[in-house]
Amino acid sequence: MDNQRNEPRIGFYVCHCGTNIAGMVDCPAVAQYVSRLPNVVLSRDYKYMCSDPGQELIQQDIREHRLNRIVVASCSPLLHEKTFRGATEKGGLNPFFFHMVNIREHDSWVHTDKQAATEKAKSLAHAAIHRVRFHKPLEVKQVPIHPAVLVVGGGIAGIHAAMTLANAGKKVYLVEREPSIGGHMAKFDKTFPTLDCAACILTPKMSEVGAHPNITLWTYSEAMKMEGYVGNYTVTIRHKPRYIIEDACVGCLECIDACVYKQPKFFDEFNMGLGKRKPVYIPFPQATPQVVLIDPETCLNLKTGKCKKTCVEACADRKAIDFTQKETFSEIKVGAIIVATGFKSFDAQRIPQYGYGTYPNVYTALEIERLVNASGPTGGEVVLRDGKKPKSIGIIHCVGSRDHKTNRWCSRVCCMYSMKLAHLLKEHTEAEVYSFYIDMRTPGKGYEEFYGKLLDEGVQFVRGRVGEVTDWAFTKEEEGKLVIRVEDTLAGYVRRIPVDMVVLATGLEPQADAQEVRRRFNMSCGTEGFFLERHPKLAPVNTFTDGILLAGCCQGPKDIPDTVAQAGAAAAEALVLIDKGHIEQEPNTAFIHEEDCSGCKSCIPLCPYSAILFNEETRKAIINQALCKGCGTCVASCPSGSIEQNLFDDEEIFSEIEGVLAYE
Amino acid sequence: MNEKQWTPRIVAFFCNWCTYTAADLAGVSRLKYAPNMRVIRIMCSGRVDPQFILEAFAKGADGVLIGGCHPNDCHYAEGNYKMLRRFQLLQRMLKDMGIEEDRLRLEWISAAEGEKVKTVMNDMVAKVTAMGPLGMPGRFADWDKEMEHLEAAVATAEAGQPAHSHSQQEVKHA
Amino acid sequence: MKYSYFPGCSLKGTGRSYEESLLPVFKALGVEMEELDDWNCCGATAYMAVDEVKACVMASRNLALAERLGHAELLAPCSACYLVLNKTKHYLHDSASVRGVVGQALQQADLSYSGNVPVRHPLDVLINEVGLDEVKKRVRHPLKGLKVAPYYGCQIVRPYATFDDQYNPTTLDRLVEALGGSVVRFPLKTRCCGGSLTGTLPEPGLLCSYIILKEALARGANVIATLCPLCQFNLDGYHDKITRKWDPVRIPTVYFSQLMGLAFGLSEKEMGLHRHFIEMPALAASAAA
Amino acid sequence: MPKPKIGFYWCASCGGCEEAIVDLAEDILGVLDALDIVFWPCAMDFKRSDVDAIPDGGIVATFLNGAIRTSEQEEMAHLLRRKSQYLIAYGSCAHTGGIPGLANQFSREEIMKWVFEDGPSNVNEAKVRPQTQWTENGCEVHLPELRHVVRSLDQVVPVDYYLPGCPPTPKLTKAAVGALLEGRLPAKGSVLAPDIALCDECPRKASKPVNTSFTEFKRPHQKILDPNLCFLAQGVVCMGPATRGGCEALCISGHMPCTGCFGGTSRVRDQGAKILSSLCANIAPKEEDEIDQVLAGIPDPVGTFYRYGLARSLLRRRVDLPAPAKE
Repeated sequence: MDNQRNEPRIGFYVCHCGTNIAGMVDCPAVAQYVSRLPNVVLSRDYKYMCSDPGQELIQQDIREHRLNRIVVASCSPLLHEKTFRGATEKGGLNPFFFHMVNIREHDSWVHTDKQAATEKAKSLAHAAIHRVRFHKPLEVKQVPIHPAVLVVGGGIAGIHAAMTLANAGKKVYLVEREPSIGGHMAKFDKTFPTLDCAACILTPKMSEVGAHPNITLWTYSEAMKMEGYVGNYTVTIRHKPRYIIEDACVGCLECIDACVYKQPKFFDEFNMGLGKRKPVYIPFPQATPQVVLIDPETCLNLKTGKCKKTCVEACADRKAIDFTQKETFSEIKVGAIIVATGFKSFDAQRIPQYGYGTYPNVYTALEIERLVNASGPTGGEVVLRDGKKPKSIGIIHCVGSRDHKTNRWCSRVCCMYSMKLAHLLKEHTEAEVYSFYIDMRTPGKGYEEFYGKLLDEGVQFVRGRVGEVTDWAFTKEEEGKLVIRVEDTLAGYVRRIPVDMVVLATGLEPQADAQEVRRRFNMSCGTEGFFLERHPKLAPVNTFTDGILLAGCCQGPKDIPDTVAQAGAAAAEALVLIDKGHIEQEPNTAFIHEEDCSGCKSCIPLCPYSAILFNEETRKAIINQALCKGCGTCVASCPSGSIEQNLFDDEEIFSEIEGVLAYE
Repeated sequence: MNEKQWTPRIVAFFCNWCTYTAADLAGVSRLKYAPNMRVIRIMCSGRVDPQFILEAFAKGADGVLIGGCHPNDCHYAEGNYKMLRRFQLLQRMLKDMGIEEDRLRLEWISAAEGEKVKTVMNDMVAKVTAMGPLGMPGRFADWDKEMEHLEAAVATAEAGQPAHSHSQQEVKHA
Repeated sequence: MKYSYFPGCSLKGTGRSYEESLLPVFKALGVEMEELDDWNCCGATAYMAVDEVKACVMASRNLALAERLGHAELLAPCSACYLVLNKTKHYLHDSASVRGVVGQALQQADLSYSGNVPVRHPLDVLINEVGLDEVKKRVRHPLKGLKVAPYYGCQIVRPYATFDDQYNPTTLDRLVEALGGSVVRFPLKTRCCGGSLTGTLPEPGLLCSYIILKEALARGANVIATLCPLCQFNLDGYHDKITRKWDPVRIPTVYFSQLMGLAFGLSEKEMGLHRHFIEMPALAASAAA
Repeated sequence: MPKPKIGFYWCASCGGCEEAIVDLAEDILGVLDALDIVFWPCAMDFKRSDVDAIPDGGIVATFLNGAIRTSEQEEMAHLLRRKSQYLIAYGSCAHTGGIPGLANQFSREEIMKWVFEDGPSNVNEAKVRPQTQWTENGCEVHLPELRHVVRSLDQVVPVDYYLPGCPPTPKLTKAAVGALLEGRLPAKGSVLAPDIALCDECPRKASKPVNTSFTEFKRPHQKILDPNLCFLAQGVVCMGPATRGGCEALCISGHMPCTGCFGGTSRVRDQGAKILSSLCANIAPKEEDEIDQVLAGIPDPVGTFYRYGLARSLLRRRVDLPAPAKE
């Protein structure tokens, strides 16, 4: 180890990354340039530094050339810093005697002029050579992990993730903001392409969740606040009052029968308003937990205090109804959090020319799911709002998808669910069904075959984006109908197709409060507003915050099989964290030299983690290393320069500045 | 630089979580932008010490760009606000020191905004190119030229004198 | 507020009543309009179809005149002029070669155009600069009981939707409501009026007009409000032919500016309403009511 | 045995540093017992020729105060450097440029024009300007040239030690002389004052709250100030946190905030940038407009944060001023 304290002996490696870097940066020239810089003992270019032989080379050079500092110019440190620190360590050095230069993502991939790109690589390397001289040996801190996981969102993604973790013996908190878990899937009638009954495959899982000893299920609750860091998150959960004591309610539903409102008359959220409910209700028959709730907006007693409270009478000695309930809060400690908050269906009113909200017989796909469902508002009978059976139905694809005016992305599931609905509608009504599509996208197991089946069933597929849905009739046949105007791009002319019912295959959007949730859990959103995964291919369920994982449509539109697969992957990632038992913390913390500190306290309020304290005895500030996350704000703000930060110290950054500017 | 056509040198300080990642994304997306920017990675825009900015100018930067997370999105809660406040006074102070406001720029770029990295880089390079070089090291040298004549005279005078050294002689104590 | 004003051929010919109504109404609202001196054809849709670059040159001359006149923005009330002038601006911005040709041509006439004069529609100015509150303040005779089918035509929202939604524009709807009229739901508000087809291929052209007139009546309107001289001409001028071919669909088509004038208390004559073929008895009656 | 020789000299300064030496009062007698003053134009009748006559290195230590502003001062700096074993930058001006360094915000022409033409107290209708060279009756007269740039002493010649302050306190001066005599000098280049910020010794230290959350900045004359409460806690800019201690908080004791004359600590490259960083980070608002409103309380950031240190700061001088050859 003595070697490390001596005069810096730097080994420099520039990676070709095949042609990824070498195609735009003259790697040998960079190596040659660096070889002339002070303290550089050895400078090489190599095809693939991250490969085993590449890492081997570093280790061998450390031994043979007594190197004590390593610089690798290759890809982003976010990708391979760990790899090369490992190689440095294996070579017998402290891993933090390594520094990485990003000449791929920040250079070769973004520039077109080879000379300029090479110059840039040289100056970035120069900066690293400068800075690495100041590096110090550091210790990685290990922090124990809370072995519990919070799953936010009780749709199929959250349910599957929670079950997987619970079955592995881990403590799981499943938090759902609606009164029941089940999410969108609970509203679906059948699932494509197998036409399994959605309830049949989902509800057993829901009950299992409700009964699992390792799962604490909190419905009608929301995760409000997250503090801490990977392995040690503290989350505040808000429990909305349902005016029912959950443990006392046995789900007999007698209170619903007994309600002073004899008929259901309020907007039924679960059935998209196609049905009605009472103020005391259960969202749907298979709801989990099997517990009713009371809606304070419509309950006479909660609104006016004047009600016979027949529900209380019906509940009798079970005493499950409690009109005095207030919202409550719980605080839990977890090691990891799986965010599975799902999606929002596109608001079809944003495309006025399709007439949703204007023409009563224009429906969204989700409404049709309820309409064809045997336990839906019409008992599975497909009728128009005036009670008539539709004789012709048009299904319009890509509503709020693949559209520069609304959402540019493909929602991935609409082609398939549109065909599923086409099949179900035909089955229920024997109507003529038209399906208007831009491209038919069926990339999944058994999907294309399903398309073939629908073609055989006689569904009329019209290729073209629908221009408008209107009620002005051009011919006698059109009168009283909705007319779909579309350019049939296969037939090559504009068609007017009169139908009784229009179904809009609305796309999938981020939840309305996705931005809030993103902030709450310290995540990023992509431009379209879905939560951003750390790497689209290699870390699809991780986020940029360690220990925060993604599952399901909150990360982007996907179908049920993909959602379940991703939820399983997120659970596995959480298991990796928890079973390891501890996490390693980057030692980039800040610390104060006591003899330098004047005790001016300027730094103390700046720390977001309250890691800086004023020691009344010494009258100086001190930083609690366990709490410091290494942002460096206090370092930049210390007026007397008395705070240092590991890995990002003033001298290191000053030398980097000088280095990047020291080019010809 | 020599006979080469002048192109601006811009030092950028990008926070690890948002803007640096966005620049990585720009790379992964193979967006193309001007090669004048040299990015220094820090953990948070709150780490950007105004000294770094002044040092960059003094060492030859024609522009300095700071990239942080959007307001309310800081990985460390509010580091970006700390930077914003420093930036606002610093820009005014730099103006008083004769440095155009556009030479110092603060941008909020989230991890998803690879495209914005490109736009900001190109825009800043264009603006700084239009402003021309700041060239502080050259200016320092130009300013100090007024001392050359005298320094030369002193050197000549000293050449005729017995050699001495400023710092090596011991104090002779009484 | 002072604008340069490009009337274009229609407002001096078939669409005289548009100018006759627009000028006093804008004056009443304190919007000054100074007509370009020696303006020429906007380059119009037909010319565009034959030779885009030459059409651009013609439009550019008007833009250059506006720039020379010096007011910040140019008003173009005719939808065709509005479209062509804006299209030219886009072409000049996007294409160096068009810029080159236009620049040379303008130079020959000792003119130049830097691209800095926004071209705006009076409806845009009414809604976004004057504001409906100001309009409301000047209403003396609210258009009570008047059922208006707001008809925008195609050119104002296509291909550039500059100040309103492309598929469901609402500025005219809001203006009519501010004047005290009621708006009927009119899904054909941006459908083709028949355009210049009426002159060349009368049958499909007239059919387009017929559909709009028929639907306006079917939806209970007693007047169609428009903002395009060609639309007004097509919907007002061919009732005899339409009646002969299909059935009578008598409903007047007037400019939004005329409705404003009436609401402001100006006379039908002042608003040039006597120039239209279909009179507005319903309007007079309902406005008085 | 001859006593060690010392010298004092002044360049661009106000004379306060000379006063500071006189302020040693009776202690100066002790100095005189131990040392032989060979050059002190302010107090004793020495001429330059006397210095020329001293062999190189013949003076043990010269305490030079004032910034370097003219060709004459530059020349004297070189001369005294050559004659002295230790050259000590005495006071803020020699150390970091001091108040004269603020002139680096203006061009030489602007200064000349103001001083000789536009200044309200001028009577100079002919707009006469001093010339560096003049011939009268066949005699050539020379005046030193005003440089374009104000410099700290070490920007002109190597400096061994710095005594900070405007002016340095008698206590620090005595300590320095003592150290010199006893050979207890620290590493070359050191500043002979504590390397810890002023708050450490500030009598109002305990009154500073943890959270200052500035919502406004006031200058001392704009507000009635609590004589026992930390200035920053009252929204008054105090350079104390960014300024080396050792002055025993004289200004604070006189109920004025620190203006930074001792310069930054050894760990800081730019004192002004550092105090700016610290003050701004602690501003309360988050919206740009509101931040600007708070910052409006600091109308002259250069004059406030670099009152004594502009010449030695990272930027040194207003960058768009003409270079000497080009004016």
